[in-house]
Amino acid sequence: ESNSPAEPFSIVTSLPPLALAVQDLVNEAALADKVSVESIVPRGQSAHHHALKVSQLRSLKSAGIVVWVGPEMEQYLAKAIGQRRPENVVGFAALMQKPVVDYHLWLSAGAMTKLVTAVAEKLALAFPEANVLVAASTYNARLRQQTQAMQQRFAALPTEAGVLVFHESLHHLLTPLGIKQSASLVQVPEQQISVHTLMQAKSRMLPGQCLLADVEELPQAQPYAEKLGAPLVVVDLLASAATTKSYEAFLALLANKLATCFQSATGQDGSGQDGTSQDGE
Amino acid sequence: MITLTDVCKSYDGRTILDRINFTLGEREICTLIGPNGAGKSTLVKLIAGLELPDAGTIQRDPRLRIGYVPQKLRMEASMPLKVSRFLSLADPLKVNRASVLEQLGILHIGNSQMHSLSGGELQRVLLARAILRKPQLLVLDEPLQGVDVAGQVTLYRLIASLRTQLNCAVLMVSHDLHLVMAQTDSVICLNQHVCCHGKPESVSRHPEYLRLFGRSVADDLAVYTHHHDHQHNLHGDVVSSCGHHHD
Amino acid sequence: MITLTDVCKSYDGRTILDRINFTLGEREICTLIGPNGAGKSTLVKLIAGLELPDAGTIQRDPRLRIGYVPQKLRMEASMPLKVSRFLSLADPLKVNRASVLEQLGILHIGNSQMHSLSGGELQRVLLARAILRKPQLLVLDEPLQGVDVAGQVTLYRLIASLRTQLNCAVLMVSHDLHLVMAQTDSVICLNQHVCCHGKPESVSRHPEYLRLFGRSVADDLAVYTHHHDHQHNLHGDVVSSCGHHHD
Amino acid sequence: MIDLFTLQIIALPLIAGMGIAAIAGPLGSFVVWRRMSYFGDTLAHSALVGVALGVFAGINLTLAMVLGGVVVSLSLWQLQKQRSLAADTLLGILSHSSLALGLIGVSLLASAKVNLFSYLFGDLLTVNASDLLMIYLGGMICLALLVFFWRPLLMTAIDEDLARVEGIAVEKLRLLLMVLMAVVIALSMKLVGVLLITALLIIPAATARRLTQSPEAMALLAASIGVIAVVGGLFASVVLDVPAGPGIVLCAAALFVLSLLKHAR
Amino acid sequence: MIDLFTLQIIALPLIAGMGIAAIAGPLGSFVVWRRMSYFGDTLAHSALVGVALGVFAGINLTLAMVLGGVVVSLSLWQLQKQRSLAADTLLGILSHSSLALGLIGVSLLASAKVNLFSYLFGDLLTVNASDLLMIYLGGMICLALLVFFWRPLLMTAIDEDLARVEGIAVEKLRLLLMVLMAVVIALSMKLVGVLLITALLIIPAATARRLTQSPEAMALLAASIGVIAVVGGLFASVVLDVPAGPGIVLCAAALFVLSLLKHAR
Ligand SMILES: Nc1ncnc2c1ncn2[C@@H]1O[C@H](COP(=O)(O)OP(=O)(O)OP(=O)(O)O)[C@@H](O)[C@H]1O
Ligand SMILES: Nc1ncnc2c1ncn2[C@@H]1O[C@H](COP(=O)(O)OP(=O)(O)OP(=O)(O)O)[C@@H](O)[C@H]1O
Ligand SMILES: [Mg+2]
Ligand SMILES: [Mg+2]
Ligand SMILES: [Zn+2]
Repeated sequence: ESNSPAEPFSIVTSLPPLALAVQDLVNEAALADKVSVESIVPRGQSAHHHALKVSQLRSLKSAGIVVWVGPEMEQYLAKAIGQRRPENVVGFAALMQKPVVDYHLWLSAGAMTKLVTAVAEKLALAFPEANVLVAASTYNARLRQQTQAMQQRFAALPTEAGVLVFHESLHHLLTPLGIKQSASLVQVPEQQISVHTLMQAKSRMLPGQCLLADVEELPQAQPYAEKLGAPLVVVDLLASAATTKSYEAFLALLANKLATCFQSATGQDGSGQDGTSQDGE
Repeated sequence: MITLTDVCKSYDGRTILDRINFTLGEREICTLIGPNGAGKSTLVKLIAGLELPDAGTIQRDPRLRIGYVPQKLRMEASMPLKVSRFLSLADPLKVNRASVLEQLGILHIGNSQMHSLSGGELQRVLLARAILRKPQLLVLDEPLQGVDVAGQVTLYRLIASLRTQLNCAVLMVSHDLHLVMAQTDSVICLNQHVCCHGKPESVSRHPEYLRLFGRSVADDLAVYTHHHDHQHNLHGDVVSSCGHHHD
Repeated sequence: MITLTDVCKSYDGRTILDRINFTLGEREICTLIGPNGAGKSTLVKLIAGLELPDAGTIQRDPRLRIGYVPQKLRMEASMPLKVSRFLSLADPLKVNRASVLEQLGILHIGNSQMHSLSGGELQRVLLARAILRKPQLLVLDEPLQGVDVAGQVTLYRLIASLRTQLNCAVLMVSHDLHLVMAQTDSVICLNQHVCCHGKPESVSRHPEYLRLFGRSVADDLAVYTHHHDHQHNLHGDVVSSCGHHHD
Repeated sequence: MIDLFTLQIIALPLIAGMGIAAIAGPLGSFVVWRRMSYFGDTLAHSALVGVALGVFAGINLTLAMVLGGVVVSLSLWQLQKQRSLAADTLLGILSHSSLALGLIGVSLLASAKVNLFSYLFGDLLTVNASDLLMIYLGGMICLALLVFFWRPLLMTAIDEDLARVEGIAVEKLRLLLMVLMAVVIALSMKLVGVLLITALLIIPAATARRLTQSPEAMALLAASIGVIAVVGGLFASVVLDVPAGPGIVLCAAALFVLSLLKHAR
Repeated sequence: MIDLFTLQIIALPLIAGMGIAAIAGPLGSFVVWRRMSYFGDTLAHSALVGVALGVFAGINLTLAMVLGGVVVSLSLWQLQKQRSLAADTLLGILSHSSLALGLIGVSLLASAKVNLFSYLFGDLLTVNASDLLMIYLGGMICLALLVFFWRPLLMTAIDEDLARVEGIAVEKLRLLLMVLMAVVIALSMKLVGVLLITALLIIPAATARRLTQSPEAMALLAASIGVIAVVGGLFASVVLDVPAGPGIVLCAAALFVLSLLKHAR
């Protein structure tokens, strides 16, 4: 890892949402002109079939800090990262105290604070003059605040029915908000659905309950939504939209999408409320 | 019926056929003879339309119905196919098929699978198929190779009789000079170019013919009588002994 | 050298070979004749070890070096292979190859690709290959099919001379009775079972032989003289005319 | 175990699967005879290239996929005119090259929010009534063409040279067959998935080969075996909780293994 | 554009790729001659089944993958003894059945959250020194065996019957060839990906077929073409910033297209 002082310090993350959070931290610490942040998987591309390019390997090798989720999620990075000194690698899954079941950790603001702290500690070593740690705690406080606001918002919504998810990946988003997941259709991306599973989902779902799916899974999920008669709500789990500029905005967007699920549900229940409330972004 | 004018064909720069000219008349039986590698099969493929000549023209009615027996055919085993079904692709009428099968002595293998036939049986089936199409021209490339002796005699007679039965012309490649010579109208002796062409009796006395096929053959066959004024030489560069060069 | 005892073979429940018994001695030239579908190729495959008999035993030295020419061989085009390379797989010595090629009259096609050979050329190459292996036993299934007349005469003589050259036995299938009869020690007339077996002269006078091959063949060939006391019948159910039943 | 509700969920897939199996039987026989087992695979990969190009050029994706398939089929058609390489080698070259092109397309299309692969996979369970119409309509047309051209197609499959001398337009028929296969595969791919359609082409036909004596019997038996596999696989998917597509494929494979026993007697 | 640092990055992949291409050339020639283009594909799918079983039974995954490959190779070996079905059909059946089994494995193991497919994909760019050792050591052994048994293997590929009469142990050699192919594919698959290894087997050999006159020349030229494709593809992947594996495959495909021009003269 040649890190000549002439070259700008770079942080490379595996996925766009991680890059957003790290960028937030860098901005907060006022290091934006000294530190660049990029993601290996570009926005809008599938994380499932990724093959490394030379340019990506290059930036991975020359990065000051590498942030990834872990080999369970990103097998294709395991070898390249294994060749680095472990001090400047941050593994998201490794930061968790409890054993990880759902590796889509970036959907949890709480987990993300841990990652931000870990990155900040490494960044502080490289830039002792900047107040990185303070910036991290300010940023984390903001994240906690946002989580609380979200929790309050969803507490007011009729979320008892829960949701149906296509791919078992929303645990970290739904649990803190107290939303139940009544069933999931697939647990790993390549899995295919049996009639049995489909019947179980159908029998467990309530009328009007919506099906959550990632943008990437839209073509597969759409026909199932039709089959089950569930409204399909598409969430952007990997921050593929270029308009999402920060991790906070990413979370807000997810929350808004999720909220439409329950608003339309109440609308269909005919409980009198107009569905045309804030549908904002 | 078919006219070839200055037809040339070469593979990979090697000339196989050199300025071939001949005409096949209606109801004519013509036999192509010549040593191995002379280009007989190539010529037959050109006439059947399977290959295109490099130069020269082949005049032929495009609607001419041809019955063709290739020199090599290997049936793949991936398709189950009975002899009777194979023949029914040429003629759906069962009675016709039965009579031709009878004539060819293969009535008993109608239910055999094509890919399990013996060499001679396959050859007979291919001939049956060519006949069943009621062709205007039969193109036969060594039709009786692997056919047993009794069959050879009978089948060459059958082929000769097809002219009147089907009203068709026959172009045949054969090495069985002793059997063919009696049944054919004209013989073309081919060796890259047309060595000699004419009635069987005249060809069999032609010095080119004798040079190509040699004294010993004539002796062994004991079919024709003629004079030998030179040594026979084994196939090899017979071409130059034809007295002219090819390029 | 090879002894067959009560060898039987059937395909799909149909008997092809029925209790075959015979012995091939050292340096013996034995010719298998018989109508199409008689089971000659099947018998040859059994002897060459390509198929296993359903019943009976085939005694043979497992180290016996066999030179084999199959009845059908189609070279696939997916492998580029020159004749000379193909033959060098049998004998790496160039001088040996050249002399055999010379003997077989195919010296000029050493650089041709195997899959582009003409029928007769391929047959000669296969024979060359079988000879080059310096076999103790040559197993030839219609080795000269498609070979031109001059070649037939010379090559049958060559095969006969191999016995002294290579000190080997020869088992050959052939329909060219007129050429073969002169060069063979014994003839086996096969038609599902061994019809008759013996010296060529005795076989050619055997009533079974005459029944199988018929008067017209004998007439046409004009090679042997014998008495005809019955009508010839075209191949078909010749078996029953043999006077005994098979099951 | 199987109640009305289940029936409702599996009725459409069952009908769709049976339709596809029925047309895949005869077509699959040609696939086996002509050694084109991997045509489906190749077509799927060519669709990938089509999608990549479609996204790039901003044209309709279905159109682009069809275009990709057409280009690959025509290339194969041209390449098959030479005889030094076997069909499977040519298919292998085309299939791997188009997969590579597709993957490069994916990596270059960073801004477009597409998972190209998702366009390739359908699932039998999600077919709806309009899909059913498409399958049966398309299938009928293909089947009608197949029956109409059966004799010349068969002759061409037996021996191209013989067919050509008999005045059969061999090249055109080869193209027709390829188009029919491409249409059926393309139709089915998006509805039931690549795996299922290619397997339904090959496995029932191979099973039928070992049990029949004539090409027509093979085609018909292949269709029946395919239908049986669809029914069996779907029921397995209800009872054993296995995915429908793979269930059907395994059911067909089991029938194939059974057919092996027949010859081993 | 290509500086020292980049060179450093692609040095190991370059050496590894060249090693794999060199052994894939001769082996790939046999693949083309014996019409086994899809052996790689089949092996990849069988590895999937192996992984599923391995996870299920709790045995070492690499071992389980090898086991899967062995089972499929042996099945093919047995199935090839009958002659009514061509090699590509048999490979198609085995490949699709094992893919189906693998997919069912995925769904049964879904709760364990293992992504079986990730076990199939390697990346040329991430090979390290110990991988290199394995490739070259394994490659050397395979190459040595291939050279040692070259004559009988060649005879067997030309005509099995002729070879058998000449006392060559055809069945054993067929097995040997299959094992060699399986070992090379399995070794390479985990390191450089299925796509790359199967393409390196087929495409250079097919290209060489059109340019050579003898089997040995074909094998050697195929190896050279493979090496050229690796070098070209890797440099293209640096310059054009595309993934390395697909880049190499496309480079090989381009060479194949060039070879077509030669015969079209
Ligand atoms: N596709 C081809 N490519 C190259 N050479 C070829 C090709 N086809 C035939 N030849 C060569 O052309 C010559 C003539 O072949 P052809 O098959 O016409 O001979 P033939 O007269 O039929 O011989 P035979 O009596 O042995 O059947 C042969 O020397 C053969 O090697
Ligand atoms: N694999 C097989 N399956 C079924 N029947 C077969 C098989 N091989 C040969 N036969 C049948 O066995 C009989 C004998 O075949 P074989 O090839 O031994 O005949 P042959 O004596 O060599 O005839 P020919 O002179 O025509 O070469 C034929 O009727 C043939 O149809
Ligand atoms: Mg010929
Ligand atoms: Mg025979
Ligand atoms: Zn008798």
